[in-house]
Amino acid sequence: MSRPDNAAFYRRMLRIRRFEETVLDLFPRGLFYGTTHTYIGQEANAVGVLAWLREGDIVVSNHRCHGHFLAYGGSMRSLAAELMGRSTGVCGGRGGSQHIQWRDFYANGILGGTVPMAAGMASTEKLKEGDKMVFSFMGDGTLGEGVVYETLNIAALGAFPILFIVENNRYAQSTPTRLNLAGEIPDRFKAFGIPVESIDSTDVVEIHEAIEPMLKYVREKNGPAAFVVHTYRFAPHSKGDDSRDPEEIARYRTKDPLPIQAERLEEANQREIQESVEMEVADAFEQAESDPAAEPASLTSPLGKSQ
Amino acid sequence: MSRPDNAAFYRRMLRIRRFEETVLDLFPRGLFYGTTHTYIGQEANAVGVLAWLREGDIVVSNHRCHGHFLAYGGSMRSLAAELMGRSTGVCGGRGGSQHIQWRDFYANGILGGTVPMAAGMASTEKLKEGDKMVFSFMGDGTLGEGVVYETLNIAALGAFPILFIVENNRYAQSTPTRLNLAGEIPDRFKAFGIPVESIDSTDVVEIHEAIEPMLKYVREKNGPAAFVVHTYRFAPHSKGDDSRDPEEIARYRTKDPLPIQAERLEEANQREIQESVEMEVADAFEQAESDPAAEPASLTSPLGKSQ
Amino acid sequence: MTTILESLNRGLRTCLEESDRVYVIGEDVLDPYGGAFKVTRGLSTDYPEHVITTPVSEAGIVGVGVGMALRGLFPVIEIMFGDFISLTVDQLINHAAKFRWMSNDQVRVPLVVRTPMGGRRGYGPTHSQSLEKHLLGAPGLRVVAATALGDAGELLRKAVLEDEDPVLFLEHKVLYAKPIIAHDELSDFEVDVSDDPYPTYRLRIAGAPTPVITLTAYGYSAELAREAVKRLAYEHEIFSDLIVPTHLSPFELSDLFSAVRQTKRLLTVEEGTMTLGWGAEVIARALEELGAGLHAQRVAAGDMPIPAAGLLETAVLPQVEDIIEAAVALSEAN
Amino acid sequence: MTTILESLNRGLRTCLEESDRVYVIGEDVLDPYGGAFKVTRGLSTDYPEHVITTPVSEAGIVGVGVGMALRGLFPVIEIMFGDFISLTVDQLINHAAKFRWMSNDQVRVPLVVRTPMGGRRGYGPTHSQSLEKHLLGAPGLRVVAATALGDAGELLRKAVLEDEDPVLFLEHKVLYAKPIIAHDELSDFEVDVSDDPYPTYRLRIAGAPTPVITLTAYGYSAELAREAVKRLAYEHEIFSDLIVPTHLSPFELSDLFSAVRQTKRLLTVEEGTMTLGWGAEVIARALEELGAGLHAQRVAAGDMPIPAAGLLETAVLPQVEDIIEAAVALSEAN
Ligand SMILES: Cc1ncc(C[n+]2csc(CCOP(=O)(O)OP(=O)(O)O)c2C)c(N)n1
Ligand SMILES: Cc1ncc(C[n+]2csc(CCOP(=O)(O)OP(=O)(O)O)c2C)c(N)n1
Ligand SMILES: [Mg+2]
Ligand SMILES: [Mg+2]
Repeated sequence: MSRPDNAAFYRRMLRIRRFEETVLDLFPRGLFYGTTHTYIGQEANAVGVLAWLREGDIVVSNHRCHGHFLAYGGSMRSLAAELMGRSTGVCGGRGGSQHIQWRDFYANGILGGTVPMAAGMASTEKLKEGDKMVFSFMGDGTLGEGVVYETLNIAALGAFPILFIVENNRYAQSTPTRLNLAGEIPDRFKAFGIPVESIDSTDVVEIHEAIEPMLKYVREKNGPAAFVVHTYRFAPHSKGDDSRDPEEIARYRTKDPLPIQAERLEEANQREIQESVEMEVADAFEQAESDPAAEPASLTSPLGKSQ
Repeated sequence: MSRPDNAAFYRRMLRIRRFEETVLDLFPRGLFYGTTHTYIGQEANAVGVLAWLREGDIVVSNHRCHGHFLAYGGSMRSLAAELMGRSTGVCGGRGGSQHIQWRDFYANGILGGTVPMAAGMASTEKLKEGDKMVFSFMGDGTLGEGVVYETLNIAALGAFPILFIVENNRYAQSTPTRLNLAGEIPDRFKAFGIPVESIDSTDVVEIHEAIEPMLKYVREKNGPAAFVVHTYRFAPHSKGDDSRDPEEIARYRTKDPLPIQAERLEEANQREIQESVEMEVADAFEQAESDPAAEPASLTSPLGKSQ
Repeated sequence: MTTILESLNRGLRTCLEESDRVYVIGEDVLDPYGGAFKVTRGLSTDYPEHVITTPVSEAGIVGVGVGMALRGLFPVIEIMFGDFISLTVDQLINHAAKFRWMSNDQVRVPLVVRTPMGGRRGYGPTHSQSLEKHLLGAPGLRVVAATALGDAGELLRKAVLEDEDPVLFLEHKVLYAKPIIAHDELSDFEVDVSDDPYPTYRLRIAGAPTPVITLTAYGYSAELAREAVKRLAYEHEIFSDLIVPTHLSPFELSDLFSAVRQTKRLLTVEEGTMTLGWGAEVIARALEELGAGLHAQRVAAGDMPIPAAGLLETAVLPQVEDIIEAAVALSEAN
Repeated sequence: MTTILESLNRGLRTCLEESDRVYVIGEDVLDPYGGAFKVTRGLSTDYPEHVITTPVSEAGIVGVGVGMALRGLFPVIEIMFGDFISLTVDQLINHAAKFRWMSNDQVRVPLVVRTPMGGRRGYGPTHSQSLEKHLLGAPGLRVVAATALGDAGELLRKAVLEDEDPVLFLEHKVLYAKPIIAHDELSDFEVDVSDDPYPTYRLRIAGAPTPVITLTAYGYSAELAREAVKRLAYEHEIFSDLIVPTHLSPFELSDLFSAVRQTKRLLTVEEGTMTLGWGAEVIARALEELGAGLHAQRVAAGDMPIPAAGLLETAVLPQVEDIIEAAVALSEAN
């Protein structure tokens, strides 16, 4: 697969950033339901990793799924519509921010619970003997969940084609990794004989390159591998619940993935991308807002008839 | 604590061996309920490890608990009575073979489920700032359960005084470790920064000595450590369900912990111990058999009154 | 004579024969062991690629099954003892049962989780329970129970090959060794079978007067209830009908309601502990549906764990005598 | 004015003050965050050694709590959302709830697991459920629900300090921000409070004629039911009493039975999905106890997951109007 150019990387990250910022801006207007976990600051991960996606590859995401979804190729409008409870939403308004399913993309709000599912999907690809693989995202905090280790064992034993991507943004909700995580993240994978690569970076190009060996390993050896990105989120865990030291946030803000990537582009090119993304975002939210609300009458029983 | 002498080691192992053999012998008589998991072949573990026990230390066991219980100091008669459903049983006949509670000894038949409980007990000892510790036994197969890893993380973060003892008898029920366990057992602990020592031995003295550094670590550093014993069980998983290669069993039988330890004793001494254990076992089962059956009228509601 | 065990084994074999999308997955399911209760015996020998042994990871393997099912396979997961279903509740409730609906009906989860429930074998508090009550009524999860009155293997085949939704498939340890009962062998009974995919059976003593009380039970408890129906007739001259569903959840009780509309006396029998067991929902629905005038009682296990000792276990679990006693009392209630 | 949230926070504080055996444990419970719903706010500042933040390991931390409780401490575990209780079912059913009984009453497990259930906040299918129905009726596990009608913090204090058995303590997200209602402020109502440690409240419109229908509800649903009782009286001239238990399981319904014996019409209201919800057991017991002549209906969530979109969520969850409609219909049933 040919590597995306710098402009594409920038555009993809900016789409996520501006989508998320708009969500946070609009929240007070009461347009959305519940809460949301934004991806602001982590864009380089989804974009750098998923640039390797091939047609038919599977992405399994989590509560912080907007970035993954947009990097996967999901539509801004249907994501906005989902958050607004419109019938045009990705899941017709049933799922909301954390529960997204579209094509080969799946997310659920139970931390760790999707990881065995991702492995099951990978096993299916292995059984089909195709060349598809699964990208399974999780946060550092999710390494607290036991089912993750059950899955690592099963995936390693079965040599399933799955890449576990740990986005270590150094916090689980309010809790710093230090209080959540004993030992070192890569060792959690090595314990199951799963090869792992780590990077501390917010540079999308670096991330994209660093993951390549693990990706090759998964596709060629048809076995699991892991990739750990040490990163940071700039916005609160969900909204308004930030108890981190503002200075710490400011320090990490200097490593904002967007300016890092922007610098690789001509100013004119940057501006062009910014304007087009601005338009795309505005359109997406505008359209979503004018879409019809999901209708209670559309609610079906959760089970089909037994045949 | 002074090290037990060779005779004591031998006697303790023989008590377990003869208890278990008697259980298997008597099973066809219909004296017992359900099934049983015997410890035959693994006696050196419980005896070698628990020789380090101090008054007030806690032992958390599992489905294969008879050996641990007897090495802990539990009464043969009340264990036999428990298996026979007598009111004098360790748990009045309610628990049966797998569910044993006496003093600071706890077992339950859910694999892995007792491991967080053991850690909670260790945390209690830490909070008390005493010098007590927890011995938590598990099998190789139990390393499949996610809650074990949740516990390793929690115990390491909290620096709880707990020693995890993995008895790798190379099978989980019918399944060889190779099909159950990816990577190496010690790495499962290192992944959480927990120090671990391993030994491949059925020699009770070797085991007893090998564990000493981990034990010291737990008592002094007041943090978790792990000890892996590669061992073998000679009898079926429960009863009658053995699909292992008889040649493999025969090969391991040559490393029977009992003759290894017997060799360290004078023949007369051996014989004396054998006779006294024989008597103890015979008495235990005889008494248990003549004990009154547990009475349905003794069944209480599982909850006390809310005060 | 085919036992339920053989029938289930055959059912799985049929699934493997009929579709290469079927995978039989579980702890210790490979030959020569063939599973703790031998339901999978022989399968890995004949379908080595389709029978997969797993680590001791109940939540993990159900989750893997969810993933396989979402991608078009028909995984059949064995949970070795029903007592361990407790470890899979999150995967069942928050994953398997929700994905279809939550995705706005875009995906399907044709997963089957099979497990043996039940006591009466002295296995003690963590290997004898009937924990299905904790999962009945979970929206999006179907629960089906094998019975001796029909071909358990065929029931399982339907769950695996013809149901596009997740199914918790209940077996009972004591049923395994029992023969499937050909209805013409049930010489004491007239039997009606509904034509639902997961059928409901209606039994009545052949040639008996109109029933005055309706019993309902599933799984092995239906065998106890059947015995009770006979003895009620022959020893007490109390005539009853017995409704045995195989499709437990979502609840669809029209066959039962037809019967109870006649008798107005409903006795539910189950082996799980009583409180919020299956019978609670049956009675609540019957009352909502039929209105005042209904008499009802439940027979179930005592609300406590299941002891290992035989005498104790017998006292805690429902027995034929308990059913007869309750039925006699109910038939006299006014 | 004290909110339920403040009351619960105060309750925990009292526990920490009164006993050094109390440990408050959970994800993100430390200050300044103070827990996802802020129930633990301030506690770690004042009792730093007794408030413990944990990894995201619901099963693990409940298991740790079981161990602490078995060794004489009073652990109070917070599960951040009730939806995640699914991950702790094995620890609750096969460990916490069994140890006392299984050991022949030799040990105690004075563990409290607190968790916020409930929807109406648009959190979607995995953060809005009322999953308690899956645990009600588990032998050996007590379930208690906070209500606005009493001091929630005091209720929690009793569970922590005075109950020697494991308690699942239910809070409702919407209740947090509501004030505790002083009974003299309930000027429309006469209120009776039972003197059980976990009391049952009985409400009636002050000075109204004999009630013709009995409503029962717990937690936040009791607030909806209370509103319905008022509107039924003032708008429909249907007079009812409302029974609000805080002790849900094991079921002890004598106060309810006294009321229903008069009215013979019973309406249960709960926010969980209907099938095998709390109301099923209430109705089954009422019918067993009172015999034929009882009319009953349930109001509960539709048997499906809880959608994120506001309009959809409102449609799925029970509303005051649903209660009124059901009550009117029930009052006319014959
Ligand atoms: C099983 C489960 N437990 C707890 C939560 C509540 N929760 C949502 S996000 C979060 C922190 C997750 O941390 P991490 O995995 O590092 O992801 P991040 O939010 O940092 O992206 C928690 C505890 C949940 N959604 N699911
Ligand atoms: C949660 C759970 N899953 C499965 C079982 C059934 N089971 C009992 S023993 C056993 C194998 C255990 O293997 P291991 O941990 O190696 O211990 P060993 O029997 O070899 O001593 C299994 C699968 C169980 N008791 N609990
Ligand atoms: Mg994080
Ligand atoms: Mg083993």
